[in-house]
Amino acid sequence: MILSDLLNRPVLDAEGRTLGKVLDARFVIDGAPTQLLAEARLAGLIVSPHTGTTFLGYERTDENSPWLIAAFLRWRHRGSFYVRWEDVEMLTERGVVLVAAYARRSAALSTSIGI
Amino acid sequence: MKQLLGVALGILTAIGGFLDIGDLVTSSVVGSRFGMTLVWVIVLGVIGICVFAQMSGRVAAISGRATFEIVRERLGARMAVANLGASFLINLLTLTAEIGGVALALQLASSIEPTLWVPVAAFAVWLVIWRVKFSIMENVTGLLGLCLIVFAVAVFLLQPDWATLTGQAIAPSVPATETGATYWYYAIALFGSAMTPYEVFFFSSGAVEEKWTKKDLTQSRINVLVGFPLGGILSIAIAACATIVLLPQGIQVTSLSQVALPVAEAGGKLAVAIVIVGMIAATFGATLETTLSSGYTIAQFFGWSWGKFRRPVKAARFHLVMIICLLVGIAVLATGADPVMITEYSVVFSAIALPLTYLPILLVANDKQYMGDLVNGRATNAVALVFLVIILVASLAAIPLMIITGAGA
Amino acid sequence: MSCIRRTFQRRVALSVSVGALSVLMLAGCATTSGGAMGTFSRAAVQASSALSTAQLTFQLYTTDRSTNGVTDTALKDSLKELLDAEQQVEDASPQTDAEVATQAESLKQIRAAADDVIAAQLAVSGTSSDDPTQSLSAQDAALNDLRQQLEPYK
Amino acid sequence: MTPHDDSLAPPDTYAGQVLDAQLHLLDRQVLDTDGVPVSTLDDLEITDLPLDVSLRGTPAPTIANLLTGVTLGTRIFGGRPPSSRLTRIPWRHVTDIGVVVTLGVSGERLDATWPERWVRDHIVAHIPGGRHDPE
Repeated sequence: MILSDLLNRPVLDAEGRTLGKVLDARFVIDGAPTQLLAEARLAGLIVSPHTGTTFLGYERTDENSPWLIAAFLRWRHRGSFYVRWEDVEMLTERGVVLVAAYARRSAALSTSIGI
Repeated sequence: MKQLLGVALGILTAIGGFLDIGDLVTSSVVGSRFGMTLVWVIVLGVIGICVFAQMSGRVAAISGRATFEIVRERLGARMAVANLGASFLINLLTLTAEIGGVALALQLASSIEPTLWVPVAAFAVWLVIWRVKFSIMENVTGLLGLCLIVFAVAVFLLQPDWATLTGQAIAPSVPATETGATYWYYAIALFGSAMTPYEVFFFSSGAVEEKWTKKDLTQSRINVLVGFPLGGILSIAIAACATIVLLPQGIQVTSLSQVALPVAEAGGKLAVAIVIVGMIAATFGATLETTLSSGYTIAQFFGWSWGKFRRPVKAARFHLVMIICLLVGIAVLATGADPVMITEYSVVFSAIALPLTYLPILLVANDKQYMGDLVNGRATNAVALVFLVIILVASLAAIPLMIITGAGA
Repeated sequence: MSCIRRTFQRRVALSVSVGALSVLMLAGCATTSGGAMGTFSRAAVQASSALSTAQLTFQLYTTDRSTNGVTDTALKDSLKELLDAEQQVEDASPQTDAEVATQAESLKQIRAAADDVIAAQLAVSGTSSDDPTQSLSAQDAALNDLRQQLEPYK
Repeated sequence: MTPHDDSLAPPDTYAGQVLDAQLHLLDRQVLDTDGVPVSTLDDLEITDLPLDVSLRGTPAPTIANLLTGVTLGTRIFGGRPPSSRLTRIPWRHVTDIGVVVTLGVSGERLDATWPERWVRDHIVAHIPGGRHDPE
């Protein structure tokens, strides 16, 4: 399966209401160790109610300069949240369906920004 | 002593490398029609290119990523491909204008038709790119480009009425013979000629080519902050020469030969010989830079191996793209298209395309993952944001003005 | 759903390129505004600029301040501008009698200017000995008057 | 001030390196073990997920391959390339992900560098001086 199929797809709750779109997919390199690097496991999805196109990740980091752009982008991605893989019920043609009691988590990246 | 020589060399090549056919033509066209009333735009453009080149040089040195790698990484494939399309086509337009510029300059030296010089110039450019080391290529064209200092000397030799000159420059107003729209159209053209995107592609890729590191930043900062303004002064001198000699006689510049006439009036045969050498070097150097930039943009977008520090066989597609671009340039000029007209369009389209590369560079210069703790300071960001607004305004206003004025008629 | 958005994107890309093409065409047609008189006025400006260039070039040549390369090229360029101006005037389609008269006058002046430039070229190449300086400056004055006269129609 | 309003639970933290695909992986430059560029990372291939079937309890998908080449076109202009024509770089070749994605193998053997090698062998190598370092 190609990741682009997942990105930008609508996200629905158990009742079929659209919550937003998949903004990004968060992977964590902590799976079974392979030859060089451990497996990269899909930890969860970042959902944005307004737009599917991410723009430079301002919504997830404490990047706030230059302020004019940061403010605009943060406004554009207001209300985005993170759901764990365990909260995904199933994939359908219409989009990603979450379990009834899915937990909405902050999408903020912890200090180790992907370096 | 060697260090001092390095600094001096850096500054001199920055001055010599600053001017190209766009500056030569646009500055003298503006001087011959608007006098010194548009000189403030050159100053603005020089400050802008200093900020922009500085940032992209620092980003390249710290993160090792050149412009178009950043454009793609930051904007994502879809927006980057639109950006690539526009930037590449405009760079190709500038490349064609520069090859035409070399041919026109060689015509001034030899009276031989420029259409005959075009293939020769393009072949010479390819040969230099194919075999000559990056730093040698830069230093030789940069130093020879210094001959254009003769424009500044010419201004003094012409003993102008300094009061009116500076008066026009400081209190700019639209001359009676021109409309407001053409005034602002040429303001954008001049701004585009000072802040050409290819200079930034070349500057940041050059930083990667020469494997700059943090300690090279001071050298690059000196080169930019001393070299570019002096290059800008030469642009002003070109405009002044046209103002002093051509404007009073109602001569509107439409060819490169007219650009050389004030120098002939001021310093006679010797000055003319020097200015021709300068023109050939400046346009030849600019052709090298635009050709390399065409290779850089495509290779960096698709992630191919690129760079002059590598043998051609180690960067095959990079060199193939450049060969194709040179052939396209020859083909366009072979149709008899007037290089001066191409130049006038290329500088305006450069102004239109500027935000496409300025914005990503500004963003990455603030991104801790790329820059560590060397992100933009508060002052740099403030100035950079002011120029972001200026650049966006110029870019948006360019097309309507082009329509109203019929490309500056 | 996502492919609908992509066709929208393709439509945007298409419209942008069509937009760019129309800009270039529009830029072209703006130079033909103002009818026949507008064309004559623009041609007069172009012609007088070209002739002044030739006059300056020849003066620099006679005072031995310019090189052969620059002199030949500058004269060749100004002749090209003059012939281009002549072409524009010929192609204009005058409606009123005044426009017909202006067209004839403009053609006469521009052609005279072109002859003067050719005379200068012959003098520079040494094939003719007479000195065109007088006729160059006389013709320059005539073209400047024509330009002033047509200024309001620009 | 990190941007999360009160209604959201605190962000998860993880032991391993965290990678948001759009932010840290996609469109990044891929270098081989000698630092020679291989290609730009156009897309990722993850373990297949069945449609319309409950995924409760199934292990999280992992990144199987880095994709480059033809997927760039489809990612921009839509449509899906046939899986046979995908140019894949297995995840196990990846040694580090930072500003660039670094592989532990030489680019020569990867089929992602086939076009570069074709242009080199058929065109550039035949032009005199192509093999020399610029001097």
